[in-house]
Amino acid sequence: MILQVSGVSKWFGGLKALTDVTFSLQEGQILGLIGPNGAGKTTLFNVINGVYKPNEGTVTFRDVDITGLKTYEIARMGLARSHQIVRPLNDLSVRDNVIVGACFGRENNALASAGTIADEVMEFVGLAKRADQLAGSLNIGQKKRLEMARALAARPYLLLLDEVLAGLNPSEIAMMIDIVMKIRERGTTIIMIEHVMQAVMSVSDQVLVLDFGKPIAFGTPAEVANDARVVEAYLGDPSLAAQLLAPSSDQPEQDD
Amino acid sequence: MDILAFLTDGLLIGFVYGIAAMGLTLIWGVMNVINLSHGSIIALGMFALYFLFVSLGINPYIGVVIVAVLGLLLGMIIYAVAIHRVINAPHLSTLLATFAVNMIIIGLGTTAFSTSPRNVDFSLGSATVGPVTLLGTRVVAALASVLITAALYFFLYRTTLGKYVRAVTDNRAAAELMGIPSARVLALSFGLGTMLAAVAGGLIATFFPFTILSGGTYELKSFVICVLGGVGNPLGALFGGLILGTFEGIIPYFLPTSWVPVIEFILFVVILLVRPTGLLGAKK
Amino acid sequence: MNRSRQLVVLLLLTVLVLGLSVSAVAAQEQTVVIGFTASQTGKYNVESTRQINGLNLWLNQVNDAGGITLSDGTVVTFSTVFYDDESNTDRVQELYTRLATEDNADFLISPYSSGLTDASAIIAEQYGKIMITTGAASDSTYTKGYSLVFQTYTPASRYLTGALDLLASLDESAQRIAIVHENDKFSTDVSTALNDYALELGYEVVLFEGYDSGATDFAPFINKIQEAAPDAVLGGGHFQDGSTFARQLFEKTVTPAFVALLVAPPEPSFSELGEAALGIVGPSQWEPLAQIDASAAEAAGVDFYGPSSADFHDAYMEAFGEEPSYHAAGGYVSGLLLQKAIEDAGSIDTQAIKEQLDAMNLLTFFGRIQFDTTPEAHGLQIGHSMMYVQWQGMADALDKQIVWPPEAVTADALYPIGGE
Amino acid sequence: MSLTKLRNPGLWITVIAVLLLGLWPIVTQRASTREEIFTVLLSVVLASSLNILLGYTGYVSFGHIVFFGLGGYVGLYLIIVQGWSLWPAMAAGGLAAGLLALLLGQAILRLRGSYFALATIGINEAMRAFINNFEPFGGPTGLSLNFQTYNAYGGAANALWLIYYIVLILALFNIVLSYVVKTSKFGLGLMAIREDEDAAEVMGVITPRSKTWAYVLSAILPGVVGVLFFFKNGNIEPPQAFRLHMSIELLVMVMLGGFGTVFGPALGAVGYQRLRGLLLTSDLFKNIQLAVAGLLLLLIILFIPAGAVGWIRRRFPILRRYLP
Repeated sequence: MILQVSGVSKWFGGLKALTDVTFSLQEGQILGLIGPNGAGKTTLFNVINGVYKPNEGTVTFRDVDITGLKTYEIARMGLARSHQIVRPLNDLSVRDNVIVGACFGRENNALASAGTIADEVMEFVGLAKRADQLAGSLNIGQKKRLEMARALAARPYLLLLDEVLAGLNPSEIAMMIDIVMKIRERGTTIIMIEHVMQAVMSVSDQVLVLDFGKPIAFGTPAEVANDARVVEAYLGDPSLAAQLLAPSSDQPEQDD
Repeated sequence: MDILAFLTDGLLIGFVYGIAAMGLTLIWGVMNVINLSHGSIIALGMFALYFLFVSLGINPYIGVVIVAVLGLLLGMIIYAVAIHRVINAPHLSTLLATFAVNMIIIGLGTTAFSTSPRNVDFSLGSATVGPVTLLGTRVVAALASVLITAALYFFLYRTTLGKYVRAVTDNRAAAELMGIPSARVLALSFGLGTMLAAVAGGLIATFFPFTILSGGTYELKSFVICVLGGVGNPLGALFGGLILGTFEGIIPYFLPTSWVPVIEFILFVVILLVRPTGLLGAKK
Repeated sequence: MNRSRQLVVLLLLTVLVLGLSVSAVAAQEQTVVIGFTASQTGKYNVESTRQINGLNLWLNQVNDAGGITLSDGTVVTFSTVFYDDESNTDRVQELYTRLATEDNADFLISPYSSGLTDASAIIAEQYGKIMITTGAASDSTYTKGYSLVFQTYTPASRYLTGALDLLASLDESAQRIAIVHENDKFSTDVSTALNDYALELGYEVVLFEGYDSGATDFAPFINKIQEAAPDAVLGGGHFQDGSTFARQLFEKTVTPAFVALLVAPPEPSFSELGEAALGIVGPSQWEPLAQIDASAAEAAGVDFYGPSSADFHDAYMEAFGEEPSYHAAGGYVSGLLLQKAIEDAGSIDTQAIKEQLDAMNLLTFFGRIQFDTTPEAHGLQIGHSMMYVQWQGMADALDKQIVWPPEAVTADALYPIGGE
Repeated sequence: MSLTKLRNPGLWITVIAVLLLGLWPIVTQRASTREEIFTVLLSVVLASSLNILLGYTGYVSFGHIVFFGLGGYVGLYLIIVQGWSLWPAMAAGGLAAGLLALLLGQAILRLRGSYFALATIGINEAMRAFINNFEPFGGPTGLSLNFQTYNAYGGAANALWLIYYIVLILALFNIVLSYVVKTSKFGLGLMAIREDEDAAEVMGVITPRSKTWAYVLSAILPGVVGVLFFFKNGNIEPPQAFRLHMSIELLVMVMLGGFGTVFGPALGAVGYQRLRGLLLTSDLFKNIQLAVAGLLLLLIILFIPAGAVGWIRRRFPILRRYLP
């Protein structure tokens, strides 16, 4: 068990953002985290990686209770994430951005070895050509890949991906999904928040559905898609519900 | 020993400190700019009043009104020339831009007025109540401060322009989307801030001597008050001023007066650390 | 061709003749450069400007009189080089080094204020230049092992002690005194020495506190004075704070029987305070009223040198259109002492002049001048002493009178301030 | 820290430029030049130090001069009252400044942006007011040195040269230090904090620790040169030791040259001090030098906010390698 979230609740003032969220995740799997806007998905990420301290419940990462630890402590234990709204270190080069990930992550690399890792990771996500450019000058798709590259360079055990596909064009989405699959092949566990349903249903081993901060379904994509409560939750958005209900193919079509 | 005398002196001066700080806090709150030319504008207010009184023989309290208008105009000019271009830049830029304005004002002021002290020789006499001696000029300045605060609140809450200012304070981007001309509102807000600074300077000039360098002290006090009262909270500034004034009045009762700034500034840092929104909460 | 050659020859000849005549004159004339910094900006602007005015007046007078003839027949005249020190010590050393090396100043005059002088004195010592200090009263500058720095002012330790003597002569029953002073080097030195002297005389010091430089609100101190109810209040600092202090004492109707403040009261503009200035005593390095001239020197058994008080006063009035303050007199006398030493030495050699200054014991319009020559406090002024002035008369027609020491008194002291 | 990194030409250009500047008075043996360059080198040390906090880490300290003043006080106290020699006193001054930064850092580095800037002003003012009341340091009268103290260093003339050499060495050291920090993993962490502190934390940068060490590192040398400056000056008083204006001048220098770069603060310090010296001694500008300096600053902020070196780096990316 790489991650165990048990009974986590988080509220801001009177607003309850997460209510009694419990789930666990096996090593090497991809967990899809879905739910309508404002369902508390990003808040859950923030609780897992220590940005917020939960009001109730615990988070256990690789058999260590990390509840209430600082984000950098958690990062150093091998948990990396990307942000929904990209946060490039604008005035640093792309390469330096990735080196930061490699330097301060789990392996605590020295600069030189971090450089090697960075080159490799940039190649992997297709940013090698842009290595010396300032991160601030990248376009949105490249910035998303940079987010991913930084997280990867940390060589995490667990990777939290927050809407890495949002705002990308179809070919970029295909490229990104390919990258996600490759990461999984290397044995890294992934939790991904995603609104592009087809993608998330196709790559995930398990799916957790949040609605108003409450987990309403947990299971394989197929199970979740047939869950009555999920359909209800997405009822406000019929097209989305239809997408969910549609039988998904076993393998992702994109094989670029 | 009668602590009452210490207390009233502190409170009366506290009102004026409050007005000075209100100018700083307004600018800070509306546009997230810490105006380092605040002190020099206070000093300009002092000089403006001085010349109105000495050269033109205008009554100081009518003079303050004229100073207010001049302060408003000056602020809007400063905003247009020095601030607008860097309003969205990192805060260091606006800090240094306003500091540059400060240097220019002090440099020109020193050349024009030298640094010899000036005095507005004006007295309203004093009244003694028990152990307390109240000076006329200070009582009037305190009353004026209350009036000014009331006027500012009337402006902010009862006029369209004031509502624009508050809207820009809350969320500049949203205000712009709603068609509020944010550049003009920002210029106006900066002008209001400098107007308050200049008015405070004018009021201070009616009872304290000053030079072109005198503003620095009040600027530092204004920082402390802003943080005490909560950034961007004008009423908080007035209360912060009263609190600071009270401290300045009371501490000497117990300790050598030279410990006042030590306690003031330590308190300032501690509040920043413990309650950065101020004792009365930040804007709104 | 021919014509141009002629021209060239003519030109060369002219240059040669001119050059010869210039060098012939130069053998007999020499310009001595006096270097100093002035506070043209910053908080000492007023005092410094007067000091420099005084110095310039001396310089113009001596130059107009044809300079000084040395023993070898050379006639020296004076010129000045100066920079703005902005009233802070940051650049003082850099500027004085520049004066001593780049500008080849032969003699140095101190900046205004003890703090700046302290910083510049090191440079003077280091480059072996004589420095006459004026406007710098702190004793500590002269207890640092310098040998070329000479003080014109009465040192801080004797600044206010005379005021206590005056008080004792006025009222034997006065017992309780309050000392409230500016927290800077000079005022603190003065007040500490005053405190010691007061205790020695058996006074009870009921309040001894400092206020920050630049203070404008004296309410806390005045409240404390009211509580402590002393017979006398002494202290102050510089002009602005001192006059404000006096004004606020008056406004708050707190009137101790005796008030003596530093620096501010002797200034002519102190009278602008009107009734608030009435009765305030202040120590002065020099007063135009004190008729110090050759006859006074005869009485004291020393030589008199330079113009009389009245002559200086009139010349200054004419040159600058304002009453000379003691800062102006200090500036003038700093040059005058240099002149005297050069005349006596008959040369401008530093060592010779140092010896003359060490041996100097004379009376000028500024007062008695004699320097300490012990290694512990070399250059400290031990001849000169303070006068104490008091503003008297009616609120709209105030007069500054000398009330102490007895030999210089021009009017009896008003005591207590509020009247009998 | 690999040695190959020290082969960066930009570093050596900077070092050689400062070295040449520093050697100039030594070659000409002119004391007045030495005094001018001393002021410049002092500013180089202070501005470069501030740059570690301001330029690399992105924390705007308005009260950085507190370290200079405190160092000066501690050093002079040890020399005058305790009879220490200059060398250990310098070390003690640096140590005191570093310790203060360590203690303060734990607390005030939690504040961000303007709040941090204000806290640093508050600390400087509190420290000045405190020293004013602190009798061991002489209270308002401060401390002053006996002229004879210089005899231990070969007399005043020699002592001033000695102090000059030390400041020159410190300035060079500081530039190398700036460079080493900038190209180190620690420096990378700092720059990540500057760009986005939260993102840096998520990537595992231990921000409180990094920031505190950056603060300490930026405080030590100002403490050391504080001792030198006031030892040379002969006396120290609270208003001179903790002059807020000087803090802000340092910010101006860093901005002028280009913040976050190695060469920038040094260039800014040289430029600013030379300019001020020029204005102060020029007949035309003497009276309005402050206003002219202010106007120049304003123009720079408005039109080349990245500073000279920053502007070049942005304009000619190719030069980025050579202008670290």
